[in-house]
Amino acid sequence: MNDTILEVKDLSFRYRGAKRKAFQHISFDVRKGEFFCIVGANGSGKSTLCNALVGLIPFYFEGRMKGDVFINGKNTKESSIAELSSEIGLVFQNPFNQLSYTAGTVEEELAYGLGNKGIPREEMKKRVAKVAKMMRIDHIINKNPLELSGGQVQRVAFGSTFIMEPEILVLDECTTQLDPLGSEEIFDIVKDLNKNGITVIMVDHDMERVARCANRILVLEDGNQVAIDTPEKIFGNPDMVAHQIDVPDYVSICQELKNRGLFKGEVEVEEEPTIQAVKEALKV
Amino acid sequence: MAKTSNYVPQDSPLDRMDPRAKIYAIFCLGIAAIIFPYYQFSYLIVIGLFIAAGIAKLLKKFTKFMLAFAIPILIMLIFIQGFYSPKNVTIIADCGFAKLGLEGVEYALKIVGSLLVFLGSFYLMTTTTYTGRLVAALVDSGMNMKVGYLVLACLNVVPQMQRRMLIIQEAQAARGVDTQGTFFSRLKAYIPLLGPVVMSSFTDAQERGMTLETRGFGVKNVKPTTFVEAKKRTSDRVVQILLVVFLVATIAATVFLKFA
Amino acid sequence: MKIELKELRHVYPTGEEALKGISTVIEGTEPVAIIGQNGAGKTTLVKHFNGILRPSSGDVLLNGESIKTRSTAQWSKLVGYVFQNPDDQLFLDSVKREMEFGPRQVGMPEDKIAQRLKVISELCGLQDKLDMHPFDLTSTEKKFCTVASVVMMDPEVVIFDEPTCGQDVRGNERLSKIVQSLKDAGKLCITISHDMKFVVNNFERAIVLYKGKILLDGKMKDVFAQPDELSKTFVSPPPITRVAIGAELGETAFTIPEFMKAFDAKRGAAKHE
Amino acid sequence: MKTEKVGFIGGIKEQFSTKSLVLIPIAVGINLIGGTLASALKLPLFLDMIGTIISAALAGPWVAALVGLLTNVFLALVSNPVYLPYSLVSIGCGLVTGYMIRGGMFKKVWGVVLTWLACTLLSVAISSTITVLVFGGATGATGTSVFTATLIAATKNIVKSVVATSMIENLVDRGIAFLIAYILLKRIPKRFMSQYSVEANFDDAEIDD
Repeated sequence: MNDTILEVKDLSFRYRGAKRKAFQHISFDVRKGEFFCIVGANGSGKSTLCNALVGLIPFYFEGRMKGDVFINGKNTKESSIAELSSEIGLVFQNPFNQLSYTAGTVEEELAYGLGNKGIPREEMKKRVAKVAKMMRIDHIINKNPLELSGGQVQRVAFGSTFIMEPEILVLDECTTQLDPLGSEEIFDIVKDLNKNGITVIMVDHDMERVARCANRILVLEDGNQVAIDTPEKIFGNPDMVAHQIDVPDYVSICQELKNRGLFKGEVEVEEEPTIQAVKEALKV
Repeated sequence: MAKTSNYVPQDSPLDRMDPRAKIYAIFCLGIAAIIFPYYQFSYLIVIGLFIAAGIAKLLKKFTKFMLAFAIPILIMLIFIQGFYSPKNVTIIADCGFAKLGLEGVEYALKIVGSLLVFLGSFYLMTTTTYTGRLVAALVDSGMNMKVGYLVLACLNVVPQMQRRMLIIQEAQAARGVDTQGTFFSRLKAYIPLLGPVVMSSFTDAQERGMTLETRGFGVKNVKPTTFVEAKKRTSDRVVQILLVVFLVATIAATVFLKFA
Repeated sequence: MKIELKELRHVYPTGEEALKGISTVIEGTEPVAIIGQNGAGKTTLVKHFNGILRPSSGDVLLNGESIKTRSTAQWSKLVGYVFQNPDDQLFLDSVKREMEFGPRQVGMPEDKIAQRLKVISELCGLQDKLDMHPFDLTSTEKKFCTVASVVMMDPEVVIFDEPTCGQDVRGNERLSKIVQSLKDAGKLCITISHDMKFVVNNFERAIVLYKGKILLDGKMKDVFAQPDELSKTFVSPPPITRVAIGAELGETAFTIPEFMKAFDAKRGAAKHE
Repeated sequence: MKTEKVGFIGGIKEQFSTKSLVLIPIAVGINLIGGTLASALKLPLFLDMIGTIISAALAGPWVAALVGLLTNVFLALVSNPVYLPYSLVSIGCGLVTGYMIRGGMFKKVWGVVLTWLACTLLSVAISSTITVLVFGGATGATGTSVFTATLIAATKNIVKSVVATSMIENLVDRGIAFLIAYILLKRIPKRFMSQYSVEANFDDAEIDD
């Protein structure tokens, strides 16, 4: 569990023409199978960092990059986005911008990336069937992706990314545009994938969710790395509010209980333990 | 919602035919119609197209399309060329304001005939061919995936943008943009309505580029494969050969008629 | 301001009946949140408040006048609508122009525009960004640019469609401030939202829709005291409320002080036993 | 990432990066939406080359030419095959606009006017040739064709009438299209432009601390 799969070393980036850097001096590593979250206010550089992890920086966006990203010990600079796609995959916010716009059906959409890589049709069909089942879209496999709901399209986008068989998934606010039900469906899938050993790096605004899922959290503010630690440590630290981090209600409740001497140990970050803690406190 | 193509899925021999054979048909039949000196010939081909439409179970749709195109243009051209063509020598009717000439009418019929062959066969191809399959066939024949992307993406992006346009119309109406009124007030509404489409398209373009890159778009030195199958059957090859033979025969007949 | 809904029905051209007879009155300045699952008819409903959609039957009366009498552009003076996606609205090259556009469309005098520009840009946190291109703003600022451009028109009603979508902490705080100050200025705020945390803390009345009909309608506290009814339309109370229910505090708590008050009360009662 | 001097063909190839390529369907979309919008607003105009002009400014003449071609192919596929021969007009306009913008014409208003006139003349020349040679003077019973027919009845000259009709039609329509495209282009955010511009006029200095 402790082998590093991704390593970021003193990474900085400035877009061409931009006055200030999108982020600077970022260093962290992610372990194999970890659920790693990145949080921070809008404009703090989270999305740009995600782009740098998957190789879109420096290969797609124009600008200046300093520092390195290693995936399985290989420097991304010496690779290409297409090669990286079978090691690290990205899913971002707008589902409809993650379609290739070349497919008349969901299965063609899923297969598109494989086609570009010249994977034989037999293999393609096998992988499409497998991924469709995993993403729970096997019932809409013959539908036109453009006629699906946002939640369904996002699952198709997940499938198209995952079909390249990456070991790491980078999720950049991938449920922001979905309704609660659609988001839940996506997160069920993400949790399953993570259980099966896929490393997940996630950016999200819902701190309850981040607290629940994350093994570790990286906090960004104005492009700077502020902290990197477990959810309990991050949210249990009162200074975090100053870094524009929303604290989950569970944590606030625990802290109030702590103030009254009714709760000991680290803060809780999930619903059930919090309820238990409150019940315990009622008895004291 | 806007339609993205004319394609009507049907179980018919024309639907099963390889798209490349249909492209051969458009060119062979079209060129034959143009070069053969007698206009009647092109109408024979048109009759052939009607039979093909019947086989494809699209006769009603095809007839409607052909008549909607043929009648107005025939009237216009007979008027323009029949009355005013400089080639007119033989007068077949005198309508008072102008004289109707045989050469002009024949020229009009010839143009309309050739156009009908081209348009009719093109229309039949688009109504019987799934665009994804057409592109797959062309990629199989060595066409660049990027070209395939462009054709398919245009067909898919446009309806998406049209839907977007409707939302923008609502959003701008809620800001007081009126789409009624005088010519100038309507023209003034044009930019608030088109502007958001254009501006947000750039963000979309950037993100879609990201998507393509992470899907291995434009990888070099790899022969791409397609999910949709594109294999020529023996019957498709036979059809192609027959079409070429037909064109060669027409050329031969034309040469013979000219010099004999 | 008074919005009356009279047996409002809406059937889309596809034949889908999105609203199946909605009758209620929204009056005064009490902020109203419209909640419910996707497809419950929330957006369809609020799009009737400024005439983007027209009733298939029934009617909507704005201050007694039927919605059918004017076009959306004409209603825009009275009812502002902030769309969910800023990109559907923005097209000018500076925040300032964007903010001046709406008021000019409805013929607001220039001195009033200038005066409002100052106040509203401050309220929306854009006072230092007036010359920036809206597309160079962060997503939070961009959203506030659309809010500002609608509020600038000084409408009596402001409708927010999923205002917290993609927002960060500061954004949410600012939204609360805007809702509060609109209320203080005698305006009526209506929102559609999935974000229950935001809804319970800033809105006083909730209308819960379920399959095109009103499921619950009333004070926020009363509505969230019925979690079983709410779950029908897949609305789950905010975490703090869920913990209060889970720990059987016997109160519908929306904030930490409320929660602790209920906690102390319960604990006190337990001690007395 | 540095652009080196390359030959003519290489220069054309360079215009077709993934970034430009994804712009093409969107520019085609803008062309078509511009047209639909004009008819929705009941404006007696086509306004169907705004996307071509914008793509010419962003990604160069050959991308714009392709946008023009694909716009007509799209129309031919979904609406009426008559549009196909006229793709030559769209290609020509894309190239002329693109090269004139490359020559710095969009920096001044008179340059825009010049580009508009050049584009109009080219459109008239190509489209009249197609109308006369391919279609014999009319493409159907559209308003334009009826107008042409009326002119022919008056002047008894097919070519002159077709050219005159095309001239009137194109002059006004392209004029408004150029005006709108120019206004929109000026509003495109820098952040976006900086990702496209081939020229190195953006501050590209090394990151320093």
